[in-house]
Amino acid sequence: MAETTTGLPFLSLLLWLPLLGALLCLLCYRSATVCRWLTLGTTILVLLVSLWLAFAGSTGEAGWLLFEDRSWIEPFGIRYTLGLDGISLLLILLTAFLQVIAVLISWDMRKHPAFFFALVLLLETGIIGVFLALDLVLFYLFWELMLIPMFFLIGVWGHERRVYAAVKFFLFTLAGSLLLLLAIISLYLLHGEQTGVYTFALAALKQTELSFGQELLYYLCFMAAFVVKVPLFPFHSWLPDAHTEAPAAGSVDLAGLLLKTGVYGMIRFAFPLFPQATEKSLPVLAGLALIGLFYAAWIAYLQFDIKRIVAYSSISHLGFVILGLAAWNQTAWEGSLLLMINHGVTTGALFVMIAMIRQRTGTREIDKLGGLWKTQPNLSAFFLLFCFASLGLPGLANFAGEILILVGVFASHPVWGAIAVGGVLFAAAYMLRLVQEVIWGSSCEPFDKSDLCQREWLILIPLALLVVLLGCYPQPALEVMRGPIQLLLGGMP
Amino acid sequence: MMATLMFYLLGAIAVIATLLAITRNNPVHAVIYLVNSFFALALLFFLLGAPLVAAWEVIIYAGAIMVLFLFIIMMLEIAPGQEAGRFGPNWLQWLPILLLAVALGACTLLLTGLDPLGADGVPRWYASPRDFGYVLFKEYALAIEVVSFQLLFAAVGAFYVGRPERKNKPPGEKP
Amino acid sequence: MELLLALIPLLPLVGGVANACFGSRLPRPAQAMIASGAVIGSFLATLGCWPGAAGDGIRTTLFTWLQSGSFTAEVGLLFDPLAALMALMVTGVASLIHLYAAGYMEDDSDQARFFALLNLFVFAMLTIILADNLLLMFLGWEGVGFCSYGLIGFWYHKGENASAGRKAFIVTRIGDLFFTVGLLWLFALFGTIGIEAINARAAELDPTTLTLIALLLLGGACGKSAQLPLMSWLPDAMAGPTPVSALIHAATMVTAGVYLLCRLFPLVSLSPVALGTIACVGAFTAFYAATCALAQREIKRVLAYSTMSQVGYMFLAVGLGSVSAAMFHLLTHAFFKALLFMGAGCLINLAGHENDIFQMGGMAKRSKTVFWLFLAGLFCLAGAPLTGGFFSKDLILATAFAKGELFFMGLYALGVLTAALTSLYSFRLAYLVFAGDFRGEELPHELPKLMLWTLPLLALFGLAGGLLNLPHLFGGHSWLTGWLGRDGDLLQLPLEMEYLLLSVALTVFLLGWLIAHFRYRKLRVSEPGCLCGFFLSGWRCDAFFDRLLIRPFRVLCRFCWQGVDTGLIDGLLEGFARTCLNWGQALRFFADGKISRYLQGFVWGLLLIVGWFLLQAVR
Amino acid sequence: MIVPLEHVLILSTILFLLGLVCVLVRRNLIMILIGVEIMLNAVGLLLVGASAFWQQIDGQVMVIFLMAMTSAEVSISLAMVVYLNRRKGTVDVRAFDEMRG
Amino acid sequence: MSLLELQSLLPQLILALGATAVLMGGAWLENRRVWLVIGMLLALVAACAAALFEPPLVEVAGMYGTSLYARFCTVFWSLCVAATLLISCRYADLHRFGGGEYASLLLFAGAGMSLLSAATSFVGLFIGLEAFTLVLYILIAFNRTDNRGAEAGLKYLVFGAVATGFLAFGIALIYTATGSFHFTEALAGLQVENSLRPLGLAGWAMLLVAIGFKISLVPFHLWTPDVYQGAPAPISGLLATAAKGAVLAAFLPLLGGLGEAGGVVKEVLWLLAILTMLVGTFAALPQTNLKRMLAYSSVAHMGYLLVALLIGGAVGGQALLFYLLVYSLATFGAFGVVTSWALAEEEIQDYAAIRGLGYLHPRRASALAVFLLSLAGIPPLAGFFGKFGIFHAALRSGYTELAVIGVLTSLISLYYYLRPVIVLFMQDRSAYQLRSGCREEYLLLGGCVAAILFFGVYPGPLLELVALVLP
Repeated sequence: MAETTTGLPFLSLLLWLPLLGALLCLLCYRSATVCRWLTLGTTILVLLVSLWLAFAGSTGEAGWLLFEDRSWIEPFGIRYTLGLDGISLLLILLTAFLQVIAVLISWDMRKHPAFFFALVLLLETGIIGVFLALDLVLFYLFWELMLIPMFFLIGVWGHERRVYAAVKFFLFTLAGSLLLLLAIISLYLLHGEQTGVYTFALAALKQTELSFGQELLYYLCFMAAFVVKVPLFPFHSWLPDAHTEAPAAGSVDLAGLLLKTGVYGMIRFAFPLFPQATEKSLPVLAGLALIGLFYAAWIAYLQFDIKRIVAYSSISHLGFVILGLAAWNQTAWEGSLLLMINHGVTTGALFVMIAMIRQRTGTREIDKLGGLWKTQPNLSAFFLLFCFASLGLPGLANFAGEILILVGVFASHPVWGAIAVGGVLFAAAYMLRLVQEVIWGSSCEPFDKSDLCQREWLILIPLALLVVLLGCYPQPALEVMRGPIQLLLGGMP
Repeated sequence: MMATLMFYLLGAIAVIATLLAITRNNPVHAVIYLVNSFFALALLFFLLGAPLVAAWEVIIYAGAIMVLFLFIIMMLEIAPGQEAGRFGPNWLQWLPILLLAVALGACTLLLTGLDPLGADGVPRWYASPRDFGYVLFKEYALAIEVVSFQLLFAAVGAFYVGRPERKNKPPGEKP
Repeated sequence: MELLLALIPLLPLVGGVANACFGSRLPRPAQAMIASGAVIGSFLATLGCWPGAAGDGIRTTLFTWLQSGSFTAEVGLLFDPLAALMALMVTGVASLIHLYAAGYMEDDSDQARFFALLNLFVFAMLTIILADNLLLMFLGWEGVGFCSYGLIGFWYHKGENASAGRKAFIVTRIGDLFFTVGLLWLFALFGTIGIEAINARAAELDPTTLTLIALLLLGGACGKSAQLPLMSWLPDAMAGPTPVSALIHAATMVTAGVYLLCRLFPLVSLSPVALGTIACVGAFTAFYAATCALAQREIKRVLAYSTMSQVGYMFLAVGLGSVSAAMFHLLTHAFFKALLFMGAGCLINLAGHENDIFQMGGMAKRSKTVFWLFLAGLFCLAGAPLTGGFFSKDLILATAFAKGELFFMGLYALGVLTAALTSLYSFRLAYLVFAGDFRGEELPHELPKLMLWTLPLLALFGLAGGLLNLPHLFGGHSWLTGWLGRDGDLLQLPLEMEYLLLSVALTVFLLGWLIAHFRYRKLRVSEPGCLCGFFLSGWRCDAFFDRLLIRPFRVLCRFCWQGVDTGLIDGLLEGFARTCLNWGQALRFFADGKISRYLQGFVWGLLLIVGWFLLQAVR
Repeated sequence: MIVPLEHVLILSTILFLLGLVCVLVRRNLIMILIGVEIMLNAVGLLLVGASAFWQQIDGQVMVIFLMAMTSAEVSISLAMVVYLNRRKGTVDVRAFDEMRG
Repeated sequence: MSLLELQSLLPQLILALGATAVLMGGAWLENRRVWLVIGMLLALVAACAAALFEPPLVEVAGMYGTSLYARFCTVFWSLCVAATLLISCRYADLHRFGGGEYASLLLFAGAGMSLLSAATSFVGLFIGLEAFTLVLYILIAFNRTDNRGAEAGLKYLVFGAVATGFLAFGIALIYTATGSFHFTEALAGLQVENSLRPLGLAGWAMLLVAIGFKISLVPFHLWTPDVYQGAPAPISGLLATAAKGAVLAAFLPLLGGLGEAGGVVKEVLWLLAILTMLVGTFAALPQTNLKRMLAYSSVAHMGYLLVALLIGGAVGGQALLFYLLVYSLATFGAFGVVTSWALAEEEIQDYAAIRGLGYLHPRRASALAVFLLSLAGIPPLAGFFGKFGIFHAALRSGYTELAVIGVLTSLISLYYYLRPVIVLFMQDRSAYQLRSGCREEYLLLGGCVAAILFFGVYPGPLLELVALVLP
């Protein structure tokens, strides 16, 4: 392959900026303030760069806005290949944005701040890498790179059962990804034997001829990794613990970003590489998605830990997303991706708010909370907004995605669609319970009566604006992802 | 013919002596029996055409090593019978040995069954000390160097380990 | 004109957002002024647009909301006669209620939130009315749900208020599910969600599909309009402030269902089955609610059930295929029910925040004006001759009668019976509240003037509402029917028939009055009998639903959570982990530090290898 | 010929096994070391026999190295025995199971 | 014994003679630090000599080869010895090691290892192996201030002696079968048509037992945890890395030479590999002692290496050597951390003792975390590409089952690698006070971390080098 790099290596810049910031953080670990500002600066810089890409990116070869390809590990034929298209662009924008929020929400981190911020930045590199990588090994590298920082974030800065949650998270996700590794290698070997060219490049591996049996096998191995990360119904059990025990920033990143990497992996790698297997598996996928959609909602309805409620709600929402993918048509896919973005924003916002509430009341127990509106009207108002966004009130973020998914699903599989509609009801059930127990009802006398401080306004206003904007005018996002989705869907069932 | 007879005789002696040696309760007796078996072995070596090796067997093993053992036993004054239940409490530890014996027996039977060597067994053959020395110092000079180094460092180690504890030195202080 | 049209919904939106964001920083009068100003503004805008409404109306498209593949949802407004009529009513009543509320909420700490929600509600309601496609309509549909949620639970300190709001939202949302499915199905069939397009092409569908879709829409309508079986939220919704009850749960939101059915009438009307169902639902709800109203003790609950019952009439009308009758009753009902609620608000104030009618009585002495105004409302409700309520209700019954078939005769009979009950409970209310002398001990709170000024207007509309659609019999020329362009709804009944129906209505009205007069002229406090208790608890529906749905649901949830999630899945994983650890522990046993055991390990290994080789050699 | 090679083989195997038995069943450190010596001698016997069989000298040379190696080893082992005895006051290997698990 | 031969063995000569010199010198001048440093320099010199000096002969005395491969190994072991000496600087002071003896013994061990991995005949192999095994007996018991050292020494001694017996017997049998010690002819003993094949097989069985002991394969591994726990930490490091590596490196060409005939041996190795991976992993799970855990983990890793060993050929060899390198880096680093934590009276090994000390000693703790995660094979650390290479080789040559088992075990292994990290960073402080590290230790640990990170993101050159030196 030729060294095709369009102009400056903006992708590498985007990718390695956070890492640089992390190193700097570690260097000046003595002063927390410096680390804070350094991290904030880095994340904002990343956000700016990605915004710049959003506007400057021009469709280059094979529908990539930007593309980088360098030789890396010759003996194995592993290359350093990055590519940016509409989908990854959106997800990266989301990443950059949420990272800024994550930094702000953990602004006054007392416990080992340098370490903390460095990890947050490292995580950002990992996630962006996943969204950019087009060489399977490179992808796998970043895929795993996400684990370590998250493990530490949960394990060190988490709440009561943090260690259990951290280990569970690590083992679960690794279990999936090791199978992925095996599949990658054997696919590579197979392709090598067929063509004599040993490479991990996605574009090349797509050309491999596979018998249906092989396809299915590899497909399952690939999905093992992605399905755990998403998480789809029976493989979700790490998520509630991880979300619940993680610190605010951790939860935001987990819910907002890590889950998305799973879906991204499916649509970028698993589906294109193994079309036949995908086609056969769609009903199963849809079935699991549907089950998860209701199952998680039902469980959420009974939880006592408000963080757990939100955690299960995101399982439910991801069920929606997967259902949309399984419907396999333009509208549904656009809906799914949109819902991914929206879910990232709303759920992230909810976790942020829960952190603020916990700061004031010192508890996440739903029984101990209540009547926050009396003491913190502004905070409660935002909470109300995000909760209703999350339960899919039209005009707010999630609805736009959900309705598109439903339309798409209904078009191809009316029954699935009709069933899925029911999920919305249960979403209302648990979300309203959450709202009721937290901000309405008799007051729980928080020890800290202060309403939002400036920093918190700074965090919440962008989130709220984004929620409304994505709900009322998601067109730009949809148009950006349209082309790539057509490419991905093209020539498939 | 004579030699063959000798071979079996000496073999029997060696085996019996060894058997006695390993069953003795008192290490001293064991060593004595072992010396016997080594003498028998030495003769076997001679029989198989290795006079020099035979000599060294006597000198090094029977002479040096066994005496060293004896010396240590004396020095540590290890009383006989100190070793209670010397054959171990459980038959389990015999099981693998028996099985192993069976297995190796099977190997050799197999071998004899195949009888790859047929008529020509161990021939009458004699390595004169000269040839021996020639080969040793021509081809294996390097090995000898290494082995000599080895002996040196073994000596050092033995000295270091065996040397009594240096008292009246607080830890961490440089000598 | 388009701009003006756009202003109709936008003004309340702006007002609401303004109040929501900055309200708490503004002086109290300013909050009220913003809110009322916004609504009055949109009322004027509606008036301004009115001329354009005639014929097939005016339409405008603001921007594209969602577009993906063939699915397009634009933010487009359609201002045709039906919409115009509804919009005018909503904005008008809403303006009055806003003024009233300005007085009512004078001394509430959280006024800004109230007005913000109220304005947003008006916006959402207008969106329902003006939307030119179903998705936008759905936005309004859910929007009103949200606002009413917020407003019912406005006084959130009492937990039950908040849970009443939650109940309202969830129950209505059950209806919304049907609506959503219907919407999706319609799109799947037509490839568009534009209301006009759907109406135009409805005829293409085969009857079964049509019926199913119509029933789905009915489901949606039932949810919002509190018809059987989704009615149980409305009585509880009275926990909200009175203006809210007046605006949302009397005049506007509950009629959204009727409006939906009228909007898609061309589609619905193609399926006789669906029409029949609608009619039945309406009639039975009307009857059910009337019986419940008989036994209620709280003034607002009485009114709530009466609302339910009146909306039932409207459904009946739709089911009978007479949109104009439905709309006619809708309008008159809106006026007098708003009047009643606001009057009730005044009464409650006068009675010192006491809303149990058995604790009231003799309120006439406390305020004559309120007495007369409220009485006017009650007369309309009871269908006293020549009041608006009389004409509209009579039109519906007549339509049913005119159908002539047995089925419709039955409905007619039910309707008449309900009418009797209606007048009965109306006058029960009147006597209990006004007759005799005050039974409670609280002193009256004085009424803010603003609250009183608004009532007479409504009373006027309520009483004179009949003029809107005065039948020929009374020398009218059914203006409303004409305006809606539904001359098909005009009845061709022989004159003596008309007189017969009139007399029936009259007798029914008088009958109810008389019974009430003798039963309730002076209160005989008696333990409510079992029947009474049955009615009081709304036929025990809540308990029934609780047993039938809610408890099983909780059990299901608990099973999923503790049975499957923690029990099965986590159990399996922990089991696996523990097994691994146990194996590790078992292996420790071999490494017990004893040299002899280690040596045995050696020998076993040797055996393994030798044995294997032996096998190989033998082969 | 003197004897078939198998017989040398068998003899040395027997001796080797005897040594192994000694190592396995005895608890006395010194006896264990003696067992090792027996094993090594068995090896020596086999080597000598083999070198006679192939009529090469290499085998015998190997025996010499074996002896040298053994003596080195023995010197260290015995030093170790002394050292251990000094520390624990016994040469019973069962006494040395401080570390386990 | 010509001059050329001596030239060809220059590195080994430097090591051995240097060892003697240091020994002599140590007798006169009792300054510990000096001799350690000198020893280190000598080892480095030897490494340079091996790397740069082109030996005139291909094979010396029919016993030792001087191929690129042998030289590469020599460099590697010499560096290991140098590292051991470097990390021991403080440790030796604390435990009052005799500097001269210590350095000289280590140097000679290095010489032995390089001879072993250069051996081309069984005599050479035997002598080389015994050379450094003998030295290790002493080094393990070198710390004369605690009983555990003595016990460890005893255990290693007994098993070493027995293993020697087996090795010798195996060699003898093979010699009987083939009449030659030289690999090329000796390997003929396994040819199927050879009527003495059973003898050869028996010989190989004995050999495998000996190897099994040296690189602690299951079921010959039981001594490993005890010895590693009792030995001085630096020596444990050497045992776990170079001592095993040398044996593996010696047997790689040997097995390669077997070719077709090695089928049977490979089947056994297959069995042993599975056993070793599983048992090593599971046994490590419940450990609460850092050194024991590392010992069992090294057992498991030997399993992975065995997979590569039995695959053999270019692919397997490349995977083996690369894995060996990164594994050695990580393991040695881990033991290095233990070394630098050690107090005068005891080494800090129990998890209970290091609870929450991660923030007190951030540099060494995070270094340990890096080493452990690298051993677990988490990218972007070198361990990942090591495992990657092994799995790649396994799948490529059709040993799918081994790859799968490897994946499973490395998943389970993650748990016990994470435990120390958790203990260090995620629990509250224990009462212990660790020793603060010294310059040399930081130098070494830093070096290991840097190397692991570098090879983790850019393993290309190393892979190419390894492919280059393969026999």
